[in-house]
Amino acid sequence: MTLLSLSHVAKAYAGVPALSDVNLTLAAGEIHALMGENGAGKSTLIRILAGVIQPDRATIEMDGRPVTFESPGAAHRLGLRFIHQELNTVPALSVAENIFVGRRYPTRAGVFVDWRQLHATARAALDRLGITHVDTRRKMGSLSIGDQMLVRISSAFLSEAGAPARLYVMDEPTAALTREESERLFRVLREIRAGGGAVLYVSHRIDEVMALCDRATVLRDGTTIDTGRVAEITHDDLVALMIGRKVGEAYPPPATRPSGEVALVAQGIGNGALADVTLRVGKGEIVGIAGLSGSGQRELLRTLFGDLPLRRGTLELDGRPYHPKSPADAWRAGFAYVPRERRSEGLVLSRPIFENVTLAHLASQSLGGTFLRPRAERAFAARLGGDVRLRATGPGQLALQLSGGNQQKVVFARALSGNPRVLLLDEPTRGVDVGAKFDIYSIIRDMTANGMAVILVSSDLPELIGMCDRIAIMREGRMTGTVSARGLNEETLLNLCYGRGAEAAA
Amino acid sequence: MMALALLRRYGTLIGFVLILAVFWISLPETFMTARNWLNTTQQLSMLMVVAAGMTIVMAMGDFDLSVGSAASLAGIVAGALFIAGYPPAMAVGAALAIGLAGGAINGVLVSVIGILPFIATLATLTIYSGLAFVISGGKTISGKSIPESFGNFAREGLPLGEVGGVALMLPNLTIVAVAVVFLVWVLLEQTTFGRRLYAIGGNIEAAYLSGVPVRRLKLAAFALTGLSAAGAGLMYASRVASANPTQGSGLMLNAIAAVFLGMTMSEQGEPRILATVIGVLILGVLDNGLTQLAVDSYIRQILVGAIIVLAVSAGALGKRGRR
Amino acid sequence: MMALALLRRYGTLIGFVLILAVFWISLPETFMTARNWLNTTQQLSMLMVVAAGMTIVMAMGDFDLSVGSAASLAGIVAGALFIAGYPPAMAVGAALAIGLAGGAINGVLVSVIGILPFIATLATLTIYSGLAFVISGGKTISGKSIPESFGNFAREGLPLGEVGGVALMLPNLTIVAVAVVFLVWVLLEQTTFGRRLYAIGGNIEAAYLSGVPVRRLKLAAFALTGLSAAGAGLMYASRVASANPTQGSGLMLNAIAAVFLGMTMSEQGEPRILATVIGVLILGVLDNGLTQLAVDSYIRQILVGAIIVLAVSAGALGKRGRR
Amino acid sequence: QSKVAVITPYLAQPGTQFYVEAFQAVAKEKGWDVNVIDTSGDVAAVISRIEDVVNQGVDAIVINVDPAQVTAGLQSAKNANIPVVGMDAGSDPLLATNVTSDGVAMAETTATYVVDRIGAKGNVVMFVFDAFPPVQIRGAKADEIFAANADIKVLDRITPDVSDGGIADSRAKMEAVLAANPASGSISAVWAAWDQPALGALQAIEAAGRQGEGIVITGIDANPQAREEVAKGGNLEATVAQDFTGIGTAAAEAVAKLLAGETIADPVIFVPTKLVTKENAAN
Ligand SMILES: Nc1ncnc2c1ncn2[C@@H]1O[C@H](COP(=O)(O)OP(=O)(O)OP(=O)(O)O)[C@@H](O)[C@H]1O
Ligand SMILES: Nc1ncnc2c1ncn2[C@@H]1O[C@H](COP(=O)(O)OP(=O)(O)OP(=O)(O)O)[C@@H](O)[C@H]1O
Ligand SMILES: [Mg+2]
Ligand SMILES: [Mg+2]
Repeated sequence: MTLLSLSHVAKAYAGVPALSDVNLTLAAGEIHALMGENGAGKSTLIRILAGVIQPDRATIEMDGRPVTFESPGAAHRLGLRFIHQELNTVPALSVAENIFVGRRYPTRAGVFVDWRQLHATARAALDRLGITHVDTRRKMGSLSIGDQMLVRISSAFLSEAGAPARLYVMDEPTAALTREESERLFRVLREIRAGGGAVLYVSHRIDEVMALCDRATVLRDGTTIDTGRVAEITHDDLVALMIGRKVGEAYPPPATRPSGEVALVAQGIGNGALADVTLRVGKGEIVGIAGLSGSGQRELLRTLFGDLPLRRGTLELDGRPYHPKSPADAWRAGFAYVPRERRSEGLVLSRPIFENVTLAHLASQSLGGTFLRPRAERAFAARLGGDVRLRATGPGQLALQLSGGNQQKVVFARALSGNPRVLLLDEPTRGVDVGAKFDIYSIIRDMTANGMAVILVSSDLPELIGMCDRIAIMREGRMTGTVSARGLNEETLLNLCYGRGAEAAA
Repeated sequence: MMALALLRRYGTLIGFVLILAVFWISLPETFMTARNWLNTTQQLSMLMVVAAGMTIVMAMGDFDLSVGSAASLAGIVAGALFIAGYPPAMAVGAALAIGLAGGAINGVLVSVIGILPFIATLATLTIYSGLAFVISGGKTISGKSIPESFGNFAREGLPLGEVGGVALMLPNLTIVAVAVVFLVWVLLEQTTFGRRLYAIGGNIEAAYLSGVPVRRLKLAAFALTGLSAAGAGLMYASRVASANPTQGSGLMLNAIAAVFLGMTMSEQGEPRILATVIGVLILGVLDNGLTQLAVDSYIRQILVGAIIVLAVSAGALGKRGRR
Repeated sequence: MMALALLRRYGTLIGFVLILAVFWISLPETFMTARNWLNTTQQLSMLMVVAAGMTIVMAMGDFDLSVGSAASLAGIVAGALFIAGYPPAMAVGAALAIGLAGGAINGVLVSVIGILPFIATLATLTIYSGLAFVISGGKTISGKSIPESFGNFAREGLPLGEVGGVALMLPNLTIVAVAVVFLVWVLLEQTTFGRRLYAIGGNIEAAYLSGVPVRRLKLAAFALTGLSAAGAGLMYASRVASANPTQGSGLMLNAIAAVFLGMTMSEQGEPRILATVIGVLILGVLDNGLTQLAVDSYIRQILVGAIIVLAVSAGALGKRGRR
Repeated sequence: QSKVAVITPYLAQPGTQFYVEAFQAVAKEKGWDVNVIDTSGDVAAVISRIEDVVNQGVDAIVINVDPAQVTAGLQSAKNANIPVVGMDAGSDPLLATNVTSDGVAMAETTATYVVDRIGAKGNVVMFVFDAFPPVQIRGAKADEIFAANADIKVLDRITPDVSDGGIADSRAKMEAVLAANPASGSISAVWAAWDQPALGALQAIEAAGRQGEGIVITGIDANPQAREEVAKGGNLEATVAQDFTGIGTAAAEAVAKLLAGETIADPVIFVPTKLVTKENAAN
């Protein structure tokens, strides 16, 4: 039974089409994947459904009747629930209130907020996703990004009288989740399917889509290419359909072996978040950091990068003491950093691509270190953008006009802008499509061949295993062990993260 | 670590308590007396009402520069209606309605038309002030034009009995200010409306995407701020038993300052009504104490600024953290 | 679509041109004359210099309420040194140094200590104003105390020849203002310093993580704003051939207003120096034109507010878009 | 030692400073402890400060503000039996007395001067400030006098922005008026209700190179800057010297009487004023 049908949806931004002709039908009781490379138009389509933007042209029917979504409130009333691609939270409010943003708070006497009821309902929503470790009274801003994403997701499952949910639309909900967290989400989504609800699901993780979804629709350049049953297509064919070419291996093989020369040594470093962490990374080596979320991976990178203070221990770079006081020092010393949250930590969204790319090494792009040379900057940014398969109208396009994956590539391009000696990566390929991911991996490989050291924090276990030479495991701010990535399987790595069988590996 | 966290959270509050302590010690006879405090609260009641209203729009991350003019305009409108012979209740009602309407106009400019709050309310500041001048002909409305009952309101209060031979009373203006603070507290902290304002202030994008009717709420919030400004204007007019087209002009900057002072006390730096109350008290107590200490007016200015810097520095240093 | 985009981008500018057109038509003889414009630019030169400095801090998303007091203080410091018999150049240098130092203090409070710009600069507003009062004893410094050469500076200019029998000159103050605007333009638009300020204004966290030395830049930006305020204060003192501890106080709100007016003209709503110039001109031309039309002072206030609302509404309506 | 509080919203005004200084000079002789309090233009704050000093138990209070607007404060002083003297304030039953110059007379003097100088014929620009009662009555008197002369036309009645002291904005306004009336002789006189706008107008006229047209400017207050200009013999021809020192002294003497337990019969004590022209400006 068709729940929602979209035909001939078109939307252009300042004359440049983002969507040209999208056709899609969703049936009740199905999980439907929406696939396509970065900038294909997935999020744009979702924003139209959510009433955030209006299409230039579209025929939308729900239950066979024409409908329009003129505002987020209207879409909500029609039974649509959204998880947008970017993290949209209110850091100053509690977890419970974040779950209720935009919803009616439970009240007493019709006026006063019934806080007890509010927290109980929020608690139930979190429990449904198995998020038992988050207190509903905590401030949203104090949660790790993964937890914030989980809270946002749980808000979509809030049951409400008056506007029963019929369709859940999720734009890359698992990009910031661990595998376990993703699994719990999938369980809920399957329950919804069983109950006759529908899900429109966007992800760049092909395996996930293959395992979860019933049908898939593939967009390319804002146009529907094909729709079909997932069971009837192979992984590789789906990829080919999306990006228009075949990608054989997911991870390019290492070109050379690390030389054995040491690049970075952390000896017993510690501060509020880290306790006695020792780590050495060789030139040309890629060291992964694994662990449960909130184990201090992010803090480790931030400490190496001069943002968090180094209270104990020593750092050495290429055999010389290294003591950064700020990220500015770190960049100067040859470090580069891809932070986890591209929008809040990575990009100046209101500025053009080239300004974002050159920001970290602006002086070297300028005349005498002072006077700007915008033309040279544009050329430079365009070249780096090409390397990471950035899809934009040009280096002058504003960062906020880019699709999520392309924004991520801008952040990555900046990290490459000064030929770094040490590259710190925190979930660097979050939201990046399979084709571009391969290209980014290839660039990392090339640069390690020239002696660059890499520390990679990722919740994507295959990525860790596929790219790293060694993987260090962190728990509660400590290093609990290091394993060689060669021949490691996901199960073993996961067990190590949980502290099971750590002895076996050590 | 614990100490630092406490300092961070309560820095400004500790500053406030220190200020109180210094005055108490320097003025052992007069400062910490019921009489002085009743007086001070009465003096601050107008500012308190405007600051409470300002907290509403600032919770959304906006602000309103026109409150001072709106206060003056409300006083002048009431005065003009007194002169025209309308009964006090009606004149007061009309003045409040004008405030509400003026606030709603700000709301329309900001939320429907989409003008930046700074420009929109600066423009209406000028307009409302001009209107007050036009209506009053630029003159002060005072004397017999002002009904007894109106002028008396600010002079009367709830008798509290005698202390040391002097009759104490809880001034009506203080009562009004407390009532307004309570209402704003309920509104901001205990209703969906208020919580949505905070959501808008915290992340307008997230609020909008979640279906919060941003435009409507902004309009309502600005209207309430205008209403409170008009209320303060009437209180002011009653206190000085006259209406003057510029009399509210000092309120705006102080009200915003009080809210900002309060913001240094909340963990995420959002405006909270009770913190605003402390902000108002800091500003008022400094004035009261330094006057009683007979500090030279100019030196007092310097001291007020310096003390505010010191009071908030502790909290700020604690908070600085990373950057 | 195209028309809307144009309106969005150039709404305020179109508003400005309309204002000019109306005045030109209503005052065919006097408004669009070289003489009137030279005059107007001279009148606006102080505001222009302060607004240019304000644009620097506002590019980082901060603002500075103390510019008016800093301007007054600079004038008073120069005046006091004149009285003490120092040569004009030295007095002027000292006054500028005071402005730079005052700005740097704001910078320290905001960036090193971490106080919100609103509170920090409101506190220093009070302090600098208090200092100006203390140094001057609250009096206006004028007459013989002010060296001829200092007072003459504002009266002189570059001769431009005669038009219709009247000698025209490009006033020195206008030349200074243009020079300051040019320097700020180079700084903000053509140097890494300016680029980084805009990055801070766009996303301070991202800028910091990208290696922008946020603290140092904030300090420098505030110092420059203080310097420009002192410059404006000296221009003001030269123009009125006297120094008064309150004479700069009208500059602050107008300077911020000019920058905000300018912000309605840039696509992402960021402050741009050339847009600030238009903002200053809008404010000044309204005053000039309405006075020439002999509009009643009070009505003029109302009109100024209303015209500003209209001028920015077009742009705002176009921009409204999503919310 | 008697404690006396002097409370004013207008301490930054040059006139106010003179009488406060004269007052303090007398106070020093008498050994009073004087607390001068400025509320920077805020009238309700004057009430607050009166309440504060009443609470603190001063022996006498001097105010420099429209008493009708601070009745609440005056009442609290009365309840505490503390006498209040007005210093250029206004008359009020709650004041022991008010020491002032006769504002109406001053306006009459300068407006009449203008009428005489221009032969009761021509266009006059007025600078007024009606929000402050003592200045408002000056404007009203001048209005009356100009209206009585059929051939005098009031070209513009300007209220300048006084937050900057009044000179610069008045100058800008005058420049606009000059631009709008470019013909020589189209403006005969500028009457200002106090000196700052007169100075601003003078600067505008000089800057426009129109000082030769014989535009007559008058001010009121005779502040030093205005005196100098009058002495130079330029367009600013006359101002009226209020005897600020005399006001301050007389107010102090009134306070002394009250402190001595005497009563003062006159609700207003006028201190004489003097027209200042080129002839007598030097002294
Ligand atoms: N506000 C905007 N202005 C101009 N162009 C825009 C804007 N928003 C999106 N676009 C363009 O629309 C196209 C589609 O973007 P969209 O975000 O829908 O891609 P996506 O399929 O979600 O990609 P990703 O997988 O990277 O999230 C992109 O080319 C993008 O640059
Ligand atoms: N500002 C803060 N205030 C309080 N707690 C915080 C703050 N920042 C982080 N935390 C807590 O510290 C822990 C570590 O957070 P962090 O962001 O490093 O997680 P993570 O290791 O990166 O994991 P994830 O993959 O979930 O993001 C989390 O429990 C988080 O809630
Ligand atoms: Mg997307
Ligand atoms: Mg982490």
